[in-house]
Amino acid sequence: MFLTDAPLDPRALVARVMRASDGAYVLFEGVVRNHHHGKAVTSIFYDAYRPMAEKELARIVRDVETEFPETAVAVQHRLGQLDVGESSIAIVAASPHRAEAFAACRALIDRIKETVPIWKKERGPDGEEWVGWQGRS
Amino acid sequence: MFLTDAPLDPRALVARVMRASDGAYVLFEGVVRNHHHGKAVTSIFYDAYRPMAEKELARIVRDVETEFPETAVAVQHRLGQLDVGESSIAIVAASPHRAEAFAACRALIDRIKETVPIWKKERGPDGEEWVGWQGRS
Amino acid sequence: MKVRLLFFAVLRDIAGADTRDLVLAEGTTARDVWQSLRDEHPLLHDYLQPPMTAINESYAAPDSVLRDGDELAFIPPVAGG
Amino acid sequence: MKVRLLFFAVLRDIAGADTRDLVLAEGTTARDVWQSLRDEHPLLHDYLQPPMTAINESYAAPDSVLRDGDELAFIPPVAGG
Repeated sequence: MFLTDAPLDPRALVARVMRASDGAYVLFEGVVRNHHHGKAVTSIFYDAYRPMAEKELARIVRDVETEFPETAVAVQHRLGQLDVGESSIAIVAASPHRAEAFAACRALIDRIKETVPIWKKERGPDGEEWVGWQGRS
Repeated sequence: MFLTDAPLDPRALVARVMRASDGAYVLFEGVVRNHHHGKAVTSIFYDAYRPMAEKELARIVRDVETEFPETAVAVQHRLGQLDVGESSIAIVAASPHRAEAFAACRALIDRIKETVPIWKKERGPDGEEWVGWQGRS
Repeated sequence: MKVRLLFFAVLRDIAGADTRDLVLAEGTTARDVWQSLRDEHPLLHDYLQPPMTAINESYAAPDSVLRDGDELAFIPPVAGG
Repeated sequence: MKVRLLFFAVLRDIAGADTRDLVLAEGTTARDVWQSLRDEHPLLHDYLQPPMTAINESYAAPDSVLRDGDELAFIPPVAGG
């Protein structure tokens, strides 16, 4: 299960992947910030096509672990309503060597943003908006 | 103070740097692993030229924050005797954008490994050895 | 044949529903379903091309022919992370 | 003039001390101090060049001339992180 409605627990994620042979881990957290494209943001609502998002996340994790065979990774994505400062995603990559830990962690977040069916609606003083829909035609 | 004799507290480090405008942070931890160059390792003793190491760390933090002006960073390095699985260094980079958070975190650990006067003596079943001294002449 | 259409994010807001059960002629493609949605909802009028398309929880070409029992979803631009 | 020499890591083990107070002639360089250490300790014999050199907690050229009150340290290959 990669998706959760509860606050993320990055320490548990780290503990899940670390092995005694690992010399480093890299933890990435995406956090709701108070602005986007110059507009104030007070909260974000995350929606997902849950079963498909789970499958896509599993596929991306498998791909990245195949490309970085010494590296173990884990991901959690939170859904629902998140306030500024709350984390929407946590990704851990643990490896004997730091270069691979950085590269695998970066590859995961970049790919997740490309294909996993998760959406966000930003809410602020000016109203609310599904990110990415405006201006597309 | 960048150096400590106590176990690291990465969550406190994250809390210290995160601002409401940050959309991401990257946390790197270096961890004592159970092997190095094919030899078993059971613990590592970290030694430092403390006042100079503090100055070098401050200089590197300043340099990286100048190169990544939107990014805030923090570093803690532990000294003394560490067992396998214990963290020797924690680095956090928080930024509005993930690319800068990854790049700043990576730049910090790479530079710290180059110039900060900290040394490690690896201990294992085959004895102990100052890392980097052998083979240099 | 019967196909279940799922709505997410902006499309759920526009359609005003989570799902819709469609009864379609054999040979209908995902693109055909998108065209009827466009005709129905003025907010979709400018979107000549369907967004990314998923059939049975996997991405699929918009010209895929649908089969009885399929679950079809149009995937608006994703924004996870 | 007086200079304090600090030993760290492998050099502390070899020297068997944390520090040593030196009384040096004017004009003595960090490199000169390294040469006397080499002469003294067979384990350093192969190290013709001094390691990185720090004077008063900053990296300095090994040919820097020392001054009264300086704190000198030779920095073996660092291995922080």
